[in-house]
Amino acid sequence: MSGVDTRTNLAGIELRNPVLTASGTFGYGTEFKAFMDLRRIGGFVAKSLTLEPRFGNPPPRIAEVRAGMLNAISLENVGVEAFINEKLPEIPDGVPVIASLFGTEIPAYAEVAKRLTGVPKVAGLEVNASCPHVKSGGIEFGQNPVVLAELVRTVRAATDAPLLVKLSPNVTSIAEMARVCEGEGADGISLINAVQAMDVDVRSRRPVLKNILGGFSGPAILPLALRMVWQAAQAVKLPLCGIGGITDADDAIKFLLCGATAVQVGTANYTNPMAAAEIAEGIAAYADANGFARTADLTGALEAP
Amino acid sequence: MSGVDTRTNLAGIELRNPVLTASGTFGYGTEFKAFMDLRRIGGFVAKSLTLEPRFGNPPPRIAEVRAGMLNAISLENVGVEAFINEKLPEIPDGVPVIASLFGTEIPAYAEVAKRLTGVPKVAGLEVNASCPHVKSGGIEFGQNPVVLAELVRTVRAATDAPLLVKLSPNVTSIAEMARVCEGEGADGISLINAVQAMDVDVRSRRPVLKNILGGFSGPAILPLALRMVWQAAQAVKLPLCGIGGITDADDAIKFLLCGATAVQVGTANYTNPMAAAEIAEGIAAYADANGFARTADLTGALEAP
Amino acid sequence: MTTDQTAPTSVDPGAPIRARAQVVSNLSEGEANHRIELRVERWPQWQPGQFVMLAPGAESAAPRYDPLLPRPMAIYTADSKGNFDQVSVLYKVEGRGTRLLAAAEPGEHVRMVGPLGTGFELPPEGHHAILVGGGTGTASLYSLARAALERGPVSVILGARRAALLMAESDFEKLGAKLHIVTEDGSRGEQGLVTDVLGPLLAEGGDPAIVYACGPTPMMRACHRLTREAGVSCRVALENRMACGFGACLGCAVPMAEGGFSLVCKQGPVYDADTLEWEGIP
Amino acid sequence: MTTDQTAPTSVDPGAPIRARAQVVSNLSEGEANHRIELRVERWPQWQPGQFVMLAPGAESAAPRYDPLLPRPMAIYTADSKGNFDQVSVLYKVEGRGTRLLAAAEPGEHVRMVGPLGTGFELPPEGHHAILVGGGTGTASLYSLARAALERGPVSVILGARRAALLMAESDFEKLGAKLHIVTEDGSRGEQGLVTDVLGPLLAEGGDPAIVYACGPTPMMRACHRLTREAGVSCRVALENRMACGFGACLGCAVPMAEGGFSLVCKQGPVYDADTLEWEGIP
Ligand SMILES: Cc1cc2nc3c(=O)[nH]c(=O)nc-3n(C[C@H](O)[C@H](O)[C@H](O)COP(=O)(O)OP(=O)(O)OC[C@H]3O[C@@H](n4cnc5c(N)ncnc54)[C@H](O)[C@@H]3O)c2cc1C
Ligand SMILES: Cc1cc2nc3c(=O)[nH]c(=O)nc-3n(C[C@H](O)[C@H](O)[C@H](O)COP(=O)(O)OP(=O)(O)OC[C@H]3O[C@@H](n4cnc5c(N)ncnc54)[C@H](O)[C@@H]3O)c2cc1C
Ligand SMILES: Cc1cc2nc3c(=O)[nH]c(=O)nc-3n(C[C@H](O)[C@H](O)[C@H](O)COP(=O)(O)O)c2cc1C
Ligand SMILES: Cc1cc2nc3c(=O)[nH]c(=O)nc-3n(C[C@H](O)[C@H](O)[C@H](O)COP(=O)(O)O)c2cc1C
Ligand code: FES
Ligand code: FES
Repeated sequence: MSGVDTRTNLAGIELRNPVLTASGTFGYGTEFKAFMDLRRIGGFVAKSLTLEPRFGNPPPRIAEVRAGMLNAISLENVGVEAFINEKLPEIPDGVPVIASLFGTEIPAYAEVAKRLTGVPKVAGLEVNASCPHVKSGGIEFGQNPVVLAELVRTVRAATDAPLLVKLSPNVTSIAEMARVCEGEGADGISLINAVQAMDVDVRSRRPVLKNILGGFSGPAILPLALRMVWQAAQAVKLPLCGIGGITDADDAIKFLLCGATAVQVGTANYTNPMAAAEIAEGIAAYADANGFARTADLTGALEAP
Repeated sequence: MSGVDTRTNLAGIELRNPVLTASGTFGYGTEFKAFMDLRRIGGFVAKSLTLEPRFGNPPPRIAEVRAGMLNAISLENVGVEAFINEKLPEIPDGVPVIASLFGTEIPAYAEVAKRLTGVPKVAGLEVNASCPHVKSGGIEFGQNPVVLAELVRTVRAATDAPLLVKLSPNVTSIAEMARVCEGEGADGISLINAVQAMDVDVRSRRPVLKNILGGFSGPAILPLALRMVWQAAQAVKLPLCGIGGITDADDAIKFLLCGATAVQVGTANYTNPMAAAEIAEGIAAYADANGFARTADLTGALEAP
Repeated sequence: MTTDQTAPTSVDPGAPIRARAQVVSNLSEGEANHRIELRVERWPQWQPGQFVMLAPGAESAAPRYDPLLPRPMAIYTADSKGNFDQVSVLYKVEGRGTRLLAAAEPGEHVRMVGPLGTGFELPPEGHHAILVGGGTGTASLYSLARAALERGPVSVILGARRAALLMAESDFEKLGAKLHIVTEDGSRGEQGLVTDVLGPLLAEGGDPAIVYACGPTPMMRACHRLTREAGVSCRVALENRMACGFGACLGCAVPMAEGGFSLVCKQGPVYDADTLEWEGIP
Repeated sequence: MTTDQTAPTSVDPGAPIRARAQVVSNLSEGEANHRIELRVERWPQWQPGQFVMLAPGAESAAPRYDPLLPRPMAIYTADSKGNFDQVSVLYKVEGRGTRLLAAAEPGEHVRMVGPLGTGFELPPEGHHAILVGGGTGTASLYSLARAALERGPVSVILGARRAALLMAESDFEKLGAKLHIVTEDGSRGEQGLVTDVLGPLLAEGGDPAIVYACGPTPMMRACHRLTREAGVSCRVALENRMACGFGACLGCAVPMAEGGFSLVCKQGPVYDADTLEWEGIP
């Protein structure tokens, strides 16, 4: 295994290996330091930030479903200043941090992007386009190509940091949304965010989440996520970061084969806080066993008709 | 349990109980006669029919994924004439048969609808809108509101039979599609069809399906399906038939509580050929234990803010 | 409740049943030789080559949705024990489903549906039956061998990559058929492929032969080629992926030489090898 | 491979660990009293009231994705056995996860993370500690009772709907605390609710009291109301749904009286009852 080169470049961000952790599932990174050396993973995407600290939804905020979970955490975060001043200093050097950002209005996204640009340790930005857009009546930014275009254009103008756009899966055509990102100057695309879903407790006859609707994540969503990554890979040349249900190295390899340059591990961090590190090591072992000198050579190596 | 009235009326179709089986998962009904009296279920939706018999996709056509399966059977069916002449006579009286129909062009749908109208035992029709529309470059009929409107309008004009439209889940707004169906005179809406998805075998580095993409069904998709049924129930007054991942009575009850008048059991027929009958009995037991005189009173009984 | 719970509307004598089968024993002789014995009430008539759909693991206290689909498994033996039947399956621990099945303990219940499919026709009188089994395909041939031996001479060729993957060797030995063992790495029997034995056997002459093959697709295709060259007829039992096992999902279709598809779970799993479109068999 | 596999970058003495804990025993005395003993290496320092996240069932040969999330469980006992520690959890078979956990056999491994959360502060000198446990909440109080008894008088009130749902009764008895048992149907102890005992006890006077309650939300809320009327302080341990258990998902948040939310898995599960916004606790 010693021979395999696991380095990769995602949208201008140099990674030690292609395994990141997904926004909202890895806290601000500090929560995982007890379990592993963060340098075992390629880097992490922090919980999505707004300009000011925000509270989230009232409980219950999470529920288990078959082979997955629902969450309705919503906007909860410490705010961009506390992130920079209190959280980032806790992160050891050499761990690329991707800051995720969102807002309910486009200018707010741009503000956060500006504030994070040039901050040491922040290797790149990820725009969370799954946030409900107040002006479009609560439709997610990532569900409307015109709104998405304006969002990406505005944030692109506000920063020269490597810029990933994270897409919502709740759309008719993921290819169209990917092309919008490419057209507006994003450096890469992360996909997918959680799938809008719902569950009900038949004993109480109430929704399991106080918010009724929530985001569906975990092993159950992998085939949907993989399809979207594959479709995006057919549609654009931008590097892709594959997300959705990744639980073991084989799962991650599927996304690479379908065209992803890197992957993000989400819900699996809860069931095993060392999951991402183990997945990174598993990918290297697979590459070695299958004659790939670099894990980067797995990207797009699907043998499809 | 003897006191509970399980009858329901779905879009003008009288059902003994609210549990149907889903198109493509119950063959033409005959395959299940060895396992149960078909009168234990509310009725069944037959495999989608075209005018002429059609072959499906080359194998592999199916694959297992976590808590679900993928299929790419495509258009395979015996054709409408063989259905009427060879399959229907095998179905015992008193079992409402809903004929599902599709095509790659709108006029073909109307032809099949006409041919099936007035045929004894055919209690209603279900338009499968998840079929790729040749003219829109392979986009499903149910993914474009304009195309869907034309489809429903044309089939509505061709038949006076109770008409259900079965929606594709691969859309940004299920509410919009539901409103289109209501506006064009459908009698009810069935949702959801299988979710477009994909999986890869990392050993062969090939897609698990020859067709690359397939339809994702089974327990894993329930939270997505339930969300869509709930959203459709908020958007339209039409009766809804809830479909997606229903495996036991509790699952079915969730759909009823979210506003469905009836449900369809799909993939669970494979893991237990008596699943639908057991679910029907379980719903009645639940109604009885929770003080509902009629299972129909469960429809929309969700206690949501 | 207004539903009536009467019996099935029509029951053919050989119609499949759905059963909660109780595990009598579930013994392992290594990864490729797990044998589960199941107690089944009202087991119907069946033929060698038919199969059952077995749930991936015992019904445990907690319902399991993953793995989801039942697994097709050949009926290895099925014997009447008075007021019930004992059905056995010989299986290899291949993936998640069979691994969970291997954990089923005596007394637990496993859901099953069967007997399913169309089995083997026995060899015509006066024919020499040559059975070629590779990997898990071997299990599909055992009950055929038992029945065929009552009618005439039977040769059996069993192959595997290595010794530990050979299935049912000792059971075939006990039957008294002429047994040839081949492994790719030579760790047991001859080193080579089953076709290395089949070729010469077909060339030997003597009684007219009929070949029955079950195993990986490339193996069956190679057997078919040899039989065609020798002018001998060849039956194969396919091991395709299945979801339902009884014709409801159309998932198991394979292409036919004359065009169109055939359902392995209904028209198959046994086919005259000439009728299949081999290029399209996964 | 270019990744280096060094140890965690910083390890506090009380930092949680992730372990494949080996099952030493897993005994049941009925649905509400399953006790699993786990062998753990390098178990950190811990406090009564802290908890672990236990995988829903043993690691079996086949990975399981459903049920998915680990379950939060109070640390019942944790004792050093020389070069390893033995950690025990007392649990009720509630749903799918605990049912699978109950099937874990000695020798198998269960994934766990812990110790997690902020535990109880021991009662101040000279105080009478009153512990009120309802349902599974009882398990969170046992190690507190053990420690508190070394400092002063302890009364324990255990309640449940019916006798079979009472947890840990005999263990509390053995500790020698003053024990009150209440069931809603009167099938064991007094008939009624724990508050029927707590009210009079608070009215008794004597040493200043401090109440520790863990159980269903309505029970804890009622205890809180009684303590406020009596001018006694009250600590509660919440049993909320959790996904991670260590502050990463923000799923376990509860509203605070002063506004905002608090993470039960980090700032909790133990709270001064006055600080919580009870209307919003699920
Ligand atoms: C008619 C028939 C008879 C069979 N008889 C036997 C037998 O007697 N003994 C035996 O050991 N095996 C037999 N097999 C093969 C057996 O079904 C597979 O090895 C088994 O399904 C693998 O399941 P798994 O969970 O261990 O593997 P996994 O790889 O985890 O299975 C994943 C999915 O793939 C499907 N699958 C994978 N491989 C196969 C395959 N080769 N055939 C069918 N489905 C597959 C499974 O059904 C499941 O849906 C038979 C197959 C068929 C079609
Ligand atoms: C800090 C803490 C300590 C606990 N200590 C104990 C203990 O010592 N002994 C004990 O028996 N129980 C304890 N519980 C409750 C225990 O976690 C739940 O009973 C258990 O998760 C139910 O899991 P299940 O799979 O059996 O039920 P299911 O209903 O199948 O669980 C489904 C989902 O709901 C969640 N869930 C359901 N009920 C609860 C609940 N009350 N609390 C948290 N999550 C829940 C599960 O985590 C899972 O995600 C504790 C809970 C917390 C938060
Ligand atoms: C509890 C929770 C909170 C999340 N919060 C965020 C967030 O703040 N920003 C974001 O872009 N994605 C968020 N996500 C989505 C994940 O980053 C990821 O896209 C999704 O969970 C799918 O990946 P998975 O199946 O591996 O979890 C959250 C997911 C979960 C489960
Ligand atoms: C193998 C298979 C074939 C299907 N064929 C059809 C079909 O012909 N027409 C149709 O409308 N839906 C078809 N479906 C979709 C189902 O009717 C149902 O909408 C979907 O499977 C979701 O329900 P489930 O999760 O209960 O299976 C098919 C599903 C499967 C699994
Ligand atoms: S396996 Fe379902 S039709 Fe053959
Ligand atoms: S359980 Fe995840 S933050 Fe508390």
